[in-house]
Amino acid sequence: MSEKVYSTSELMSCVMARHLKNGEVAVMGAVSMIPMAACRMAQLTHAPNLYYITGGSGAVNPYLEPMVPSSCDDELLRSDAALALPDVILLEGHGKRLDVFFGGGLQIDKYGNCNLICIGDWEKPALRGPGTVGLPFLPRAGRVVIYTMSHNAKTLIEKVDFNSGPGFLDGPESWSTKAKDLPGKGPALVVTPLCVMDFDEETKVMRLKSLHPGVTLEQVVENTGFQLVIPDEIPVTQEPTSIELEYLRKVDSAGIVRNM
Amino acid sequence: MSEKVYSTSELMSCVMARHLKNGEVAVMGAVSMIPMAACRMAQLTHAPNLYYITGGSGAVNPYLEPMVPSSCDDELLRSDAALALPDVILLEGHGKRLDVFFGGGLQIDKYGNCNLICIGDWEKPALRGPGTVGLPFLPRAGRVVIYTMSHNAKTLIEKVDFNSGPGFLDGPESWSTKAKDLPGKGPALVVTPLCVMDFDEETKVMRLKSLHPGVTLEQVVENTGFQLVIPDEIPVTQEPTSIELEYLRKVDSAGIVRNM
Amino acid sequence: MERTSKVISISEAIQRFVGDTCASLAIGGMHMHNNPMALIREVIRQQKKIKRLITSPSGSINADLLIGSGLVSEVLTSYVGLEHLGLAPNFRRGVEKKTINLLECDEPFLVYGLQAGAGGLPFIPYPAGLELTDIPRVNPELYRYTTDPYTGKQVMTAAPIKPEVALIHCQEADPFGNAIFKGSEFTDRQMIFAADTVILQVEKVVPNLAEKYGSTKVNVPGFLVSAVVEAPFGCHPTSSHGYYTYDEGHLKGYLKACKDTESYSEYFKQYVTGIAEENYSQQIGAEQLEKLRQGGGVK
Amino acid sequence: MERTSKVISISEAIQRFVGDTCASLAIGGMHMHNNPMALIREVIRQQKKIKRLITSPSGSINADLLIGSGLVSEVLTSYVGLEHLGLAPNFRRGVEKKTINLLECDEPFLVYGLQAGAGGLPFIPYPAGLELTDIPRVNPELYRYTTDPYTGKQVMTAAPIKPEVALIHCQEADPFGNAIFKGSEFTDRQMIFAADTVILQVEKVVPNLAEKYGSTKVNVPGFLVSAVVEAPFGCHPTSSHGYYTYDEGHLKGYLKACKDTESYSEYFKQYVTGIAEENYSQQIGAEQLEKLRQGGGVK
Repeated sequence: MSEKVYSTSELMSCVMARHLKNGEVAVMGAVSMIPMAACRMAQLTHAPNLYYITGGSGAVNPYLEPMVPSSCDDELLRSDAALALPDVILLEGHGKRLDVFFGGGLQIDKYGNCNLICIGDWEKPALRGPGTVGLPFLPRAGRVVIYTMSHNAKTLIEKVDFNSGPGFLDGPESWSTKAKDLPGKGPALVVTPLCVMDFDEETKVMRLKSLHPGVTLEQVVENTGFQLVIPDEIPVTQEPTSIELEYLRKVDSAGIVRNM
Repeated sequence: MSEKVYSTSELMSCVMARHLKNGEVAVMGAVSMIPMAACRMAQLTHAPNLYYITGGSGAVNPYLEPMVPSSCDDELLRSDAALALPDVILLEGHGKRLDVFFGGGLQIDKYGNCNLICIGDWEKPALRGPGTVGLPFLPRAGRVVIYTMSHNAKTLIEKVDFNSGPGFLDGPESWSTKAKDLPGKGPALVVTPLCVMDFDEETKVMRLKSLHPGVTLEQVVENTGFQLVIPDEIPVTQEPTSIELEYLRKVDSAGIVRNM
Repeated sequence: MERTSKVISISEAIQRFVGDTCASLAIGGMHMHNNPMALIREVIRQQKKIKRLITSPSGSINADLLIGSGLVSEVLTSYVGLEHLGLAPNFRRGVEKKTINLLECDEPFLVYGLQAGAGGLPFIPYPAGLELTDIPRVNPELYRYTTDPYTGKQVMTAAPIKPEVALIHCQEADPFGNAIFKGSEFTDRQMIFAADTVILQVEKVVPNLAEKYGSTKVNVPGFLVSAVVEAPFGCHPTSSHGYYTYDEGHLKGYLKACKDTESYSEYFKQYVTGIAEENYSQQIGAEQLEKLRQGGGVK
Repeated sequence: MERTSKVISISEAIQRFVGDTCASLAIGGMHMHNNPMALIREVIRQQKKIKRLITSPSGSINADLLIGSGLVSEVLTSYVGLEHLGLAPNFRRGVEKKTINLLECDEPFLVYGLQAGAGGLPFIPYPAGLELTDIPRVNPELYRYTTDPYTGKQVMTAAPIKPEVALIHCQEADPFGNAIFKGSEFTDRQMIFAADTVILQVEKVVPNLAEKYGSTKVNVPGFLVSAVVEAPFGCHPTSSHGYYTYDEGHLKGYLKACKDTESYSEYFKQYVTGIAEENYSQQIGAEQLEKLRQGGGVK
């Protein structure tokens, strides 16, 4: 294996950027450096009409370069427009405004449910998390892109201890019962430092989509706390192209994503 | 009777201004030149800490001089602050933000209910009015100051054909039943070209408070479509002082109020 | 790749984004200010039928002209009038003669309803006391009641409002639909957030809008806007906050013209159906427009 | 007569407007931005007990410091953390060890609740789908259900939030409390509209604020504000949008200090209880503050 000219977090940014379509609207919350960079990069490459809103700042299409880590930074207000937070909440509640919602959690389960609340019982948590902020809107977002920097069997688990960001709930049956009239189509993509995953159409269980260069299937299986759907053919995640890297580094000149 | 050095509408403005206390917050809607001038004048004389909001413009404390007729004019935005209309609606709904709400109507009845909707039956109106806008908030305003340029028996009537701005409803009993938990104290003052009125504490019926200079009791009784409460002593409305007139004309240099 | 401009001509905007029968059309502006008259006149020229017209809490000539055109079936409004200039003649006639169906409401209904429509909320419950008017009685379809789960009391509710199309005037927009209100927003921004499709008319398309004003002043995000139409003086005879004041003489002339069918159809021919929107300014005259531009505050 | 200035000293503001036991205290700012730290430190110095602390949708050191002071009984919040810098140690410990009572909620609960509190609305019903989390299960007092009178469906509701006192940072205010947010408003303006009493800390009192920025930028009306306190760099170690960026080194130091009781009480002595607020800037040092002023965007 040759020395990589990009970091894993940069690869993750590229994967997310490719997932975004021209003309879509995306939104993200706290600690979203990778999705932020992905959105801006997508704008500069294949999706010039993409819109994105960076969380609590209310900034619409921040110019980013150079990007900053905090989702509420005033640097983000160098942007096309800026909304007061209650207006962002209107957009999130509407159900047809946002195509992509970036989510994550302390725990993410096989149905794509996310947990930002606690590990263990809520009454007596082994670990108290920060809280869920806007994740409950997930069932009203066009589709959900989940990401985590911790691909391990404690993070990717069978069932979240606390559901604070609904994915496919308890699976196909509960999803089709409880979410049938909702605008959201559920989780669509999961991006980790090891691989890319999507969801099996029938079982709604997370499915391996591609392995990052140099990562083995065994590594992924070992580090995943539930039984992933493994397709017959598993491609390798496409490496960042030189154009992608050029734009990503233009956006992330400070190396915030690169060095995560 | 000597030639008056002020117009009736100027006198009305002075009466309203005197009613406003230092530190209060007042709000008004469309066609509110007289209350607007009253508020600004009050600020310049005895009530420098008065706040007032001019309807749809959302302007807080417009400097006015020179004033303009429309309640939504951009001239009003030469002001201390300006709110989006939905914020004004929050203030009106809150119940403890606004001390004085200026109201009026095509019809005003003896209990101070106002009607901006129609004369006659709603289904087949003899006259269709413009609509009620924000008058339904009256029961949540600290107190209501009603004014009209038409003191006649068609405007001041026994019972409004349509209640679109609640006063004391059907009188003391219905008021104490239906409004007992509401923040508003109901109508407090009525100012017309002929006189000033308030409301009898017991019966909640409109009561003559003072006659404008040169106006007789008979004139008022004749031009009022219900039986007013007439107290034993009826003072004459105090004429504008020279200081009041000086400030009123500073505010209304274009003579908009003066020539109404 | 390049960003796609949303700037198109006024006739194309109405053709493409307003159906021949529009289920519900919200029109921005309040009293004689910020009325999107250029778009409204074009709707009339193209004879788009409007099943339900939705005004701001205070509609003006924007609603009255549309009603006068005979294209409107019903109106959801809390006021249509010309403020200190008098009643709105076509609205008044339409309601009195029952040629239009009136959905009577109050100002908070429109504000709450648009808020609910914008935010996916099922309804908004009213503060106590607003149920004391006679309005809910004449509009039982839209005014309803439910239980406050915290007190057990009955509360009145406003239904969500989700206009199919909103016609809105902003002073300036960038080519991608990000836009500003220089002066008051009224309920126009709420209409933008609640509507399925938004057509903006602006005085001016400004490429670097956020740089000019700061992004926090640019509070209309472009993704909510389907088309941007540049229409200088497009609010005439109403004002455009920060650009020009309203034309009181013209408005009085309009009120006079509404007194009989003949003079009204003359007004229509002269300012609406008889000319293309591009020629409207000319019809008013450069000198008069310049005079209006001198008026108005907050430049 | 002259208008009465609302500008008073920080100690007087907290003395006069925060009771010895405050039923509910809302604190502005989101993540490491616009936290009204000067006011919060003074609340701690004056040992005001807080029955219920209410954060923005993303509380930060503002909440964590108060919780760490031991003055807080319960917290209504959807997040307390230090974003990319890590978890909030005192919040985490307080919840894990049950020294504080947690009213778990989500971001929309806070936004809807403040909206309801500000507007006299009895509650706000949620859009469908948000009842699918486990949150309503652990907070049945505040999350309830009622009937949508338009569809007959059950809908979840957010209770109104009416803080007794709100501590808010604005960049600038005039002496009468009219104020601006130079950058993001977060939910601070909603807190101002919902609270019974508002204490503003500002970087600067500016006599002719509306002239400087235009009145539409001045969207905090003075009559909602009880006191204005001038506290330059009063958000430190968080940012003040448009004035200075946050102090990452200091925040990391805080996190480290929270690891044991001794170093935390040392932090407390050094920056909070051991000094008057007037001496805080000096404690940080002019050079460091100047460096932070150089950072941050949108000047």
